[in-house]
Amino acid sequence: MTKLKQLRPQLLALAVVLVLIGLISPGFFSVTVQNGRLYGSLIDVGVRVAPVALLAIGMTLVIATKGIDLSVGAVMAITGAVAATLVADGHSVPVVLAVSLALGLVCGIWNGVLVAFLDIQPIIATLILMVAGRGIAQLITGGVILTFNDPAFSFIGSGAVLGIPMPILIWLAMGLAVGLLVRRSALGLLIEAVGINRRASMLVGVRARFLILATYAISGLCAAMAGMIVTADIHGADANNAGLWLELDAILAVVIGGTSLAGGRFSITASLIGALIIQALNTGILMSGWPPEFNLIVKAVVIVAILTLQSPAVADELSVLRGMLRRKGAKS
Amino acid sequence: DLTVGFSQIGSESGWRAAETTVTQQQAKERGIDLKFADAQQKQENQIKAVRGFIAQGVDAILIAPVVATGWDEVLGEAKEAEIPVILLDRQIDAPDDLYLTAVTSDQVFEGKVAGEWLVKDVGDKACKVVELQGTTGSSPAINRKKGFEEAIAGKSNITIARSQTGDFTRTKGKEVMESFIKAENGGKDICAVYAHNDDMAVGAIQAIKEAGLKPGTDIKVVSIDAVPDIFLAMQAGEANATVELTPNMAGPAFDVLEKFKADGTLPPKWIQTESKLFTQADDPKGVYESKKDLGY
Amino acid sequence: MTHDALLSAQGIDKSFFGVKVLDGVDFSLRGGEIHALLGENGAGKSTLVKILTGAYRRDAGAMWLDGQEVEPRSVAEAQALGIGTVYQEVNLLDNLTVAENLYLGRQPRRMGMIDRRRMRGDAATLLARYGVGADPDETLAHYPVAVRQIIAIARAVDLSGKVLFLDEPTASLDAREVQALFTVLRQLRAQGLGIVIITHFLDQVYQIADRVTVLRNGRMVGSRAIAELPRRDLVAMMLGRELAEATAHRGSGATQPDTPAAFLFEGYGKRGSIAPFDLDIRPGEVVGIAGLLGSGRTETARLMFGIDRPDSGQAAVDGQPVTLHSPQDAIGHGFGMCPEERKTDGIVGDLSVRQNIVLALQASRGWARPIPRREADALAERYIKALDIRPPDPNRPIKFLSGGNQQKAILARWLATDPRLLILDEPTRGIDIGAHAEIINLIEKLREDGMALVVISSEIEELVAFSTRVIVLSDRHHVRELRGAEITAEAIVEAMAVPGDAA
Amino acid sequence: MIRARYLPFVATVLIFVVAYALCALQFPNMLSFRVLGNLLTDNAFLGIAAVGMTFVILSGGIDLSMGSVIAFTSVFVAVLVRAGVHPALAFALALAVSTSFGALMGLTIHALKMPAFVVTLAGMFLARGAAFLISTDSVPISHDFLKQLKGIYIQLPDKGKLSFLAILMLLAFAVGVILAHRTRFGANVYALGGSEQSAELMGVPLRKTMIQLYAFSGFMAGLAGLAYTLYTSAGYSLATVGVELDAIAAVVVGGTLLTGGSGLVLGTLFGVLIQGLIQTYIVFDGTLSSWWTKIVIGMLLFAFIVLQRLILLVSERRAAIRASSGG
Ligand SMILES: Nc1ncnc2c1ncn2[C@@H]1O[C@H](COP(=O)(O)OP(=O)(O)OP(=O)(O)O)[C@@H](O)[C@H]1O
Ligand SMILES: Nc1ncnc2c1ncn2[C@@H]1O[C@H](COP(=O)(O)OP(=O)(O)OP(=O)(O)O)[C@@H](O)[C@H]1O
Ligand SMILES: [Mg+2]
Ligand SMILES: [Mg+2]
Repeated sequence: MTKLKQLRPQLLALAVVLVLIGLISPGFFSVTVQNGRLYGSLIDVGVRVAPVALLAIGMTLVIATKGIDLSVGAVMAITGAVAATLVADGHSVPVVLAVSLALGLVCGIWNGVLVAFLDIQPIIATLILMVAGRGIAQLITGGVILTFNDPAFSFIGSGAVLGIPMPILIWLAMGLAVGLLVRRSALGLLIEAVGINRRASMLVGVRARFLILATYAISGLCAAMAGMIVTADIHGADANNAGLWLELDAILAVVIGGTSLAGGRFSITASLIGALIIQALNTGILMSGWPPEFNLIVKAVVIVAILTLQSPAVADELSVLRGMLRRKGAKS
Repeated sequence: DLTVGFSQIGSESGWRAAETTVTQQQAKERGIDLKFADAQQKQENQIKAVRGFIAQGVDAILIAPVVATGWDEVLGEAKEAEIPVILLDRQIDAPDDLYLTAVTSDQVFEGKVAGEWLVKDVGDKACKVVELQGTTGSSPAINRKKGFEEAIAGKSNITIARSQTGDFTRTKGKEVMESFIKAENGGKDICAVYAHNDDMAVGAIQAIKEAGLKPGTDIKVVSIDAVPDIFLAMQAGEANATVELTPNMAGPAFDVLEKFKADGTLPPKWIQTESKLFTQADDPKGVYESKKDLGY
Repeated sequence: MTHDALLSAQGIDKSFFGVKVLDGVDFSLRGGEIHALLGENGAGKSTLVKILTGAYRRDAGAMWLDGQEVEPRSVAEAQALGIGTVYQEVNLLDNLTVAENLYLGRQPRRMGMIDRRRMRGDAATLLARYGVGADPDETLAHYPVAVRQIIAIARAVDLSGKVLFLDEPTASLDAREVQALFTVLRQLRAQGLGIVIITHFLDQVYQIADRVTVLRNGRMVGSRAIAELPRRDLVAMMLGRELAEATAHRGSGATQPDTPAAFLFEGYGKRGSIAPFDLDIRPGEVVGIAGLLGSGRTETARLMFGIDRPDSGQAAVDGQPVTLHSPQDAIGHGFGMCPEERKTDGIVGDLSVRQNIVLALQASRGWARPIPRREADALAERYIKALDIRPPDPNRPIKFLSGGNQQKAILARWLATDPRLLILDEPTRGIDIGAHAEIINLIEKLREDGMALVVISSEIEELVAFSTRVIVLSDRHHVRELRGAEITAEAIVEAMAVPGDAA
Repeated sequence: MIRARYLPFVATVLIFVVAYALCALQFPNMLSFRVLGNLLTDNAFLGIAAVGMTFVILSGGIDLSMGSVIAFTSVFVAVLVRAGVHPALAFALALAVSTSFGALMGLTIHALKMPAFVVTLAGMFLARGAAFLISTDSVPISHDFLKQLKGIYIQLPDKGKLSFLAILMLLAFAVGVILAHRTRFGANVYALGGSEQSAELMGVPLRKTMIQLYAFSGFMAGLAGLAYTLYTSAGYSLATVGVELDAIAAVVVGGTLLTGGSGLVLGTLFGVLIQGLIQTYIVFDGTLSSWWTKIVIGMLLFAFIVLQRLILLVSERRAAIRASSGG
């Protein structure tokens, strides 16, 4: 239950954003079942958040080690391109999944090696793959949108199990899996230790390099999954645009979730809520009917407002204020 | 033998890739040595590339300008170095003595063709249109919107109910269409979708299908570019019309260039490419076959 | 009430997270006096200093400087009022040069531009007073903690026009440097400065201070002239109880040369760091390492623990040759090490005390075998009690503990791994006298339980008290080994003066 | 003897010179004043922005809003000039706006204790959004004043030019160098980068420094925007997307640590030049497809970074050996 309490600011922000959208477009909360599948704007938020949510899972761990992974968007493009190529060549879904995930893993390990073993600064190390990776993806697709027609693979993007769309299930499952992995093992603690004080951690025998490598590898895996979802969703690989600038959204989600960019304590659940807040905002803007020139301004203003309310400085002020009120109440 | 520098915008879409491929093919056919520079969507990179071409002393320069403004200075340098410049697929705001000619379509006209098709198609029935805009601020988005609006102006039965940017991509096209459908009574109120490019239209078609509606019938789909995939959709009856933007801008450009080099023939300042309308009646299958290997 | 003192404060309150750490503290400092502020670890000394120097905001109370009520809101404002401070954890900037550190915020300027040449010159002159030959143009990261400490002091002294606060300035200094510092302090006192010094070394208090103020659990216990306060009473004031101080060599655990050495280093060395040395350690033995600053004690420890790689010699554990190329290697052979620089190499600030205590054990078990919460709680509880870590809250982030209590938690971290060889680099630095005695007892007890210990310390008395052997270093050479009855303070001091290459 | 903290800078310069020599071997045309002049002119706006970015990064922060602010400035100026405002006045207004915008971000970062990354990311959205609101069209400007400015240049041999923009950038670097190394503001910035907490305990006025710092970076972004406006004679709200990443890369390639506190402003100049060199090389080569262009840029970036690390490692090793033989 302490957990829920820690998540309070994020949950509150999500609730506020949802309510605001509800005011702007009243049909927002209606969820129906259509074609045996949940249907409604709220469900759309859950589906559309999948890529950013998946990226945010990996990004949370990377950021916890004091790193950052700018390459996730490009990795999405690469794995999407490879998956589409394989699907178009008629390979079965398990093969496609295995190869794509393996590729994501390789990309993650590449980043991890640069950061952990060559001691290259994370932004730059991952910037390399961010630039080159999209090129690689385009090389694979030849710059065109590689389309395919394979219901089995498309199921990942637009299928549903028990009425719940697959993307929702995937990011929930991945969040749960990674969350359990790091919290039921000692990975979480060790990652936090490395992020807070790498030197001290190494001196107590924590294998900091290995852990850092592992976080980038997980981030690569998550990006691969996101890449496949995006590809399956549009029945094609768009190497030029898949995941473009999504790394910024993922980082933003992590920050809204309260994980410090300076590394250390992290919460995957909070990052996922952060991702939901961003996507709710995006969907809300689309529903609003405002001209697109306003999109960025609205997004910026809401994000600033949320972060302001969450900021430690404001929290301090509020608690002081609350204390004063209480004291006053007691006196009178 | 000619050495020609080609400053391409980038590779943001299938159409762009096709233009690059076609340009390279055309150059090869004519024995032209093509120096290719990709600007990664940035004008400054294009300017750098042009300066680089000038420094290398190429015989001519092709530019597919990312934006209309800001070319005077560098084109002035090219002129000074006596290197002819030909613009591809977009006009620029610069004195026309700075370039030999511009081979482009008319983007406003493209939008207009799409709009006129819709006007004719719906007749007097009331029609609520949703619009998928291109990247906010990009010239095709601005011009194609303008042309479409011109075509439906005065038709009180056709209204644009919603208009959002889909960034020219399939994913965003699909996402935006999903929200349009939810916002417009489950899509029942929408009569047509106008997409600034085919990629967004393809995304929108998927969204329409997933909402349990029939694209092409319940909601008409009209878009621009004529990339191969839209013809597949047309063949399936899921898209209604597209306006062609030919990727072969380099062909006419090389033609006039070769003439100019041979005997100094000055071409007209604007070579307009055709903005041909394709509908389901125009043998989509055949067009698809003819286009699918062009590098889209 | 009159405020004729140089600096006075009244009714200072401060709470962190609802816990009161200062409760109505009054304090007054006269000009031309050296005032010792004493108390146990966690008593609130550092917090009081931070409040009086603008680093923290107080919850209640008021302060006066020269009879004027003042309210410094930042360290910068305090500095402008003539208050200079050295905080407990040396707060200098590793990335700046020595001169830049000394003159940050008050650089000499010529025509609006920083006059770097003059700054360098001034820095060299300033440091010369303390006998430090640091290159003003070299980055601070180059220098060990002791040198940084002196630079921090030099900076604070130089910018304090009226009042100087020194929070445990002597913790990492050796006797020679302490005397140099005291000489400077006496000069400043003569000039009418008010000086507040915090230290856990009572000898130093009696040597330098004119008056003491004692804090206990955030309250002021009293303020006395040192002349009328016998040592025993002072200790009682601080602890609220009597303490039997023991410093004489107990002669315990005479070396047992017949048992084979469990840990053996032969010709072990690294160029540019420490000359090759031989060292053998048996279970049930405390090997003390003595030496002046920069004599290579920390380097010896780093090499033994695998932080640095040796370029000569070999190591053996239980007669088997081993490679120690990383801390993991060393830990795998049952080593443990408490580093000297607590803040950068020791604590993991944002983690809780419990997590800090189990960290080494967890690392050695590997990530796949997490320590169950129950076991972690038990460990934390045990060591918090055994070492009297205060406040006894395992969930508090360790960065919010006082310096001495952090040191204890790090010690606990290694004890939890049950090591066979424990290397302690300055384990009693910053620890109050009560805890100091406890740690010495603990070392004693660990030795009796059969652990092998290597203890580096600048406190010669303490080395004499617990060592079975003492290795003396000089100029990065192991110059002398003292055993049994040879271990006396005089013998150690004498050996430290031997030039290194004479060995 | 070179001090350890200058090594990254020296390594960068070394790499640049060697790389330029290699390029010139392959394409003799590249060894001309014309190409050199172009290198400076074409990267002027990036260089100016990178000066601001260097300070921000030296302080341990980051400014992601730069690309958007550049675009905003260019649109703002273009629209004002179109409306008949004298360019000089428009320039001054634009600089005032961008500087205040930066100051506001600095204040936010300090007062709300929020990470610079997020605040400036929001700033990036805001500035770009504001540019859209002013005009989505690209707005050309022409004015005699601008022509006069562009008319200022120093003629170099073989048709090379040290253009006004190049001069402006070199001036910006000169100012940056002086500010960083000869003023208290610069010292405070380095101090922040070392440790904000320690800096505060040493009496660095955090709030003031933070505001000045981001105001300066906003000013430089504005100036870069003006340079961009001059460069293209237009304002365009979609321009310079992602330029902040180029600037960051230039700063880091120039030997500055992203964690703050260590690096030289002059290093950034070479970081910018190295990036320009990569692009020039690719244009001269002229055979790379769109995707190979990206891959090659990535690979060259990788090569530079690894080379830099190797040089540092080797020289550290050498220093250690020298120390041991000397002592
Ligand atoms: N920033 C902080 N947040 C929360 N608690 C704090 C903070 N700083 C200090 N404390 C708590 O305040 C109490 C007093 O700490 P302080 O550092 O003043 O002790 P001290 O007397 O200097 O001890 P030592 O001799 O160990 O340095 C301790 O219980 C400590 O845990
Ligand atoms: N007074 C001094 N002036 C300049 N440099 C010093 C001084 N004292 C030590 N050094 C430097 O410190 C380094 C070694 O310090 P180190 O901390 O390893 O020694 P130590 O014997 O462990 O001392 P301690 O741990 O007590 O600080 C060497 O680089 C030496 O040049
Ligand atoms: Mg203290
Ligand atoms: Mg030491």
